[in-house]
Amino acid sequence: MTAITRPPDHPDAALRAEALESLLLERGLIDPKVVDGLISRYENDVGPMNGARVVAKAWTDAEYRRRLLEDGTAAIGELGYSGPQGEYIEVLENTGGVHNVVVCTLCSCYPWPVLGLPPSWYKDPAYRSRIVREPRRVLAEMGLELDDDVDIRVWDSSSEVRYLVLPERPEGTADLSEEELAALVTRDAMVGVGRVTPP
Amino acid sequence: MTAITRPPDHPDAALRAEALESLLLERGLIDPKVVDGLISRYENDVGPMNGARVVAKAWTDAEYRRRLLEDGTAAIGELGYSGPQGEYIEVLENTGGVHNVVVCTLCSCYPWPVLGLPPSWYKDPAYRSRIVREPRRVLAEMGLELDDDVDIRVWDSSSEVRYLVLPERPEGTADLSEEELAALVTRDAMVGVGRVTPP
Amino acid sequence: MDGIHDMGGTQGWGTVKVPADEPVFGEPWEAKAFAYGALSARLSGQNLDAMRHAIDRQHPHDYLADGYYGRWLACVETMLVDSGVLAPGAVVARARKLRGEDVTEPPDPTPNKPDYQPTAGGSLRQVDTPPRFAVGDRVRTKAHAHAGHTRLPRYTRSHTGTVAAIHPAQVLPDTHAHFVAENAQHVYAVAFDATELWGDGAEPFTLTLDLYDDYLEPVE
Amino acid sequence: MDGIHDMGGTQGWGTVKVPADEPVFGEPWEAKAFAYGALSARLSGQNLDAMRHAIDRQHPHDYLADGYYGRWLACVETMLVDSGVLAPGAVVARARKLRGEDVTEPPDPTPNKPDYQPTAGGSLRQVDTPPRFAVGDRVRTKAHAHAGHTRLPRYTRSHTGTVAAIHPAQVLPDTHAHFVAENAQHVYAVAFDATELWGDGAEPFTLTLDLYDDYLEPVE
Repeated sequence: MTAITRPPDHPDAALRAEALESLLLERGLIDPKVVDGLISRYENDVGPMNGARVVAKAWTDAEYRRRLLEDGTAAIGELGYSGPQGEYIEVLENTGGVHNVVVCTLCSCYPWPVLGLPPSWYKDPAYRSRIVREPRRVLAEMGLELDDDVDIRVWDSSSEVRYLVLPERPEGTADLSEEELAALVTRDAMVGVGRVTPP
Repeated sequence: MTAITRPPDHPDAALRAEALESLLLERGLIDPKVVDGLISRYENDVGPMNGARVVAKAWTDAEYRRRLLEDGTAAIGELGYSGPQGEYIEVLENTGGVHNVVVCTLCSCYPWPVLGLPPSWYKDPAYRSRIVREPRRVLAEMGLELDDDVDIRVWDSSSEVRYLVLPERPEGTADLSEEELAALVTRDAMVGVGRVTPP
Repeated sequence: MDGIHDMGGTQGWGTVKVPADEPVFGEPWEAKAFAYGALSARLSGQNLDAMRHAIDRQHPHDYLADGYYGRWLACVETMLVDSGVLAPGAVVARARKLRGEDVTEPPDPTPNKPDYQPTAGGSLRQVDTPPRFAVGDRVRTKAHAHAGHTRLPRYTRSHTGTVAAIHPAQVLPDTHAHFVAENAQHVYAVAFDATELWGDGAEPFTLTLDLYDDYLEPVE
Repeated sequence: MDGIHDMGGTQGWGTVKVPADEPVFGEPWEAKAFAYGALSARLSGQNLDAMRHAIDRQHPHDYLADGYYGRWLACVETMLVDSGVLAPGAVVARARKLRGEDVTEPPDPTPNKPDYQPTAGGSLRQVDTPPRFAVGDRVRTKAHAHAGHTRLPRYTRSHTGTVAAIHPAQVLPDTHAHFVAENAQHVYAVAFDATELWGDGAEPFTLTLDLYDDYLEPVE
């Protein structure tokens, strides 16, 4: 087999992006302010700190927790989080005996309003291929050792439903405020590849 | 996803081949004469001209044809062709109503003693993936249009059995010698992606 | 289609690499590719399912070599070309011009946006018929995929699972991606035992995925 | 294993490209890679099935990017490292040295050739038991693959076909590639109808492949 390569004149991605922008601008099809606004929004405003606030509130407000597990989209909306890739969000509750973990094997679907854009490992073939076949091993490789009797549930995001994992509240955090709790909650814990550790 | 790339210092294939050769020579593990002999053998002596002689003989010698279809390995061996990737060769007879075509979806198994080393397209993903799913379309794309009533049989070389297609003898070749016939027989016809055309 | 994007259960990819401190966008062009991707459905008159299918159709080598936002960049170009907004080759021609080459750029093509209007925003829809399956029902996934877009992964085909939940009805990606019909229908969370998917030696776990009514058959 | 090498029926690869006049080896290094590959089983104390498995295990990106003889080159290195003939990294270190860099090369490792002796040359064997199936029998392929080497392609698993011929018995690649056992057994040519493999819309044709006894179950 001859090696599969692109045409020798295939410009690199940075130059192709610039070329595409120039063509779209020239035709008046995009507004640079909209483009910059979108980028800034996902660089600064939409990220795992949103999900962390949802989780911290669920840990400190039993009634909110109930609503969150019953209708994730609505309860998340109460905190002002909604938008693309958040049309319908279901929240999966981790307990001592049940561990949920989320993937999208076909592309990289991810609940943007609460977690922002996905990290590289979530989009990489190794995670997408293996977490649905040997989750316990993959989680251990990622640093999360689960007891043998933990019931592992893997969720492949194959429709427009998006999943957020509600991690367990760590012990020794009874004195922490909702805000302090939110600072502990990691993206990895809300995808299900980590747990929240006490400060 | 970060782009998957090799380490930046990954030397190119030519240099790695040279490095490997140097390591093996230094340890006395390979004999340059054996290496050169192998290369020369497959560049000059083992190739589709061997299969072409088998086919031409089968076209002109009914008794040989019978033996060839009954025990391909032995009949091919009569002409002196044997060796690696030829431990057991089965010959598939194309007729007006039946068209055979050969592939190896898992690697690129190929009957070396009669056809030599496989061409690039036989090893490429497009052929290996598609010929077992839409053979009629692939054959047409490769220039072989088959009538709708032709029974297409695709052979995926998944064990150590190797397949050689015995193409139909073209019309108008009654006056040709065995040697002249052999000159007409192409590699593509013996894999089943082409037919033999009269001179 | 059975493309490289359908990665569930495939092997040979090595371990999961988790970079320590990762910016949202590794390079400025990735941020731009994201923004154009986010605007691509509007710019091309297409939709989210068509965008995913434009990614599915990338050559597997490029899919692996270019990374996530490389795939977005390519899919935006595919969508704009398919909809007759840009000519085939327009992006490469402009890129070569930008790096100083003397290039004749192709003229703009005839617009060719799909003749298609969504009946509502987003992917959720109301359907009047009751769900065909109830929670607890055993269902079997269909065996075969067509050459177009689908959200029934290869590793879950021809397998038997249990309906775990009924989700809101949604447009069917298989027809929506091709502007044929919204085909709104019920979607079920279906749970599969790991041994059903991977055989007796599998790690014990449950795999749940969301399947459109069209992908399912009842188990007698 | 369900690796990138298992290409039957996958989609997105484009059309078949047939170069006009192709030399046996495109580059001198390809000829060398071929020769070392042809000698690799002997040099490493391994076998042809192990060689195929060394190719299966290449990272999918490299498998696609490096071409056929690039895969041979990589598999020879894998086999020699696995057998303790060369140290991991020895080839790259030597390559860097050859291009003039000041590199410390790794010392040779402890030899680690597999504890394995073939019972005969080649892959064909005599077995004493009669074939389990006869020509015309309906058989079903197993559903699942293990993580090791196998010659049961993914596209033919869990499907029903008909025994078309009984071939000579052969060593089982699944165990032979791992030096566990030759496990010589009957091999059957099994014919599948295209619609069984690809659904009702399939082109009409017959697909035959050669399946080891271990891959098959009887159909009642």
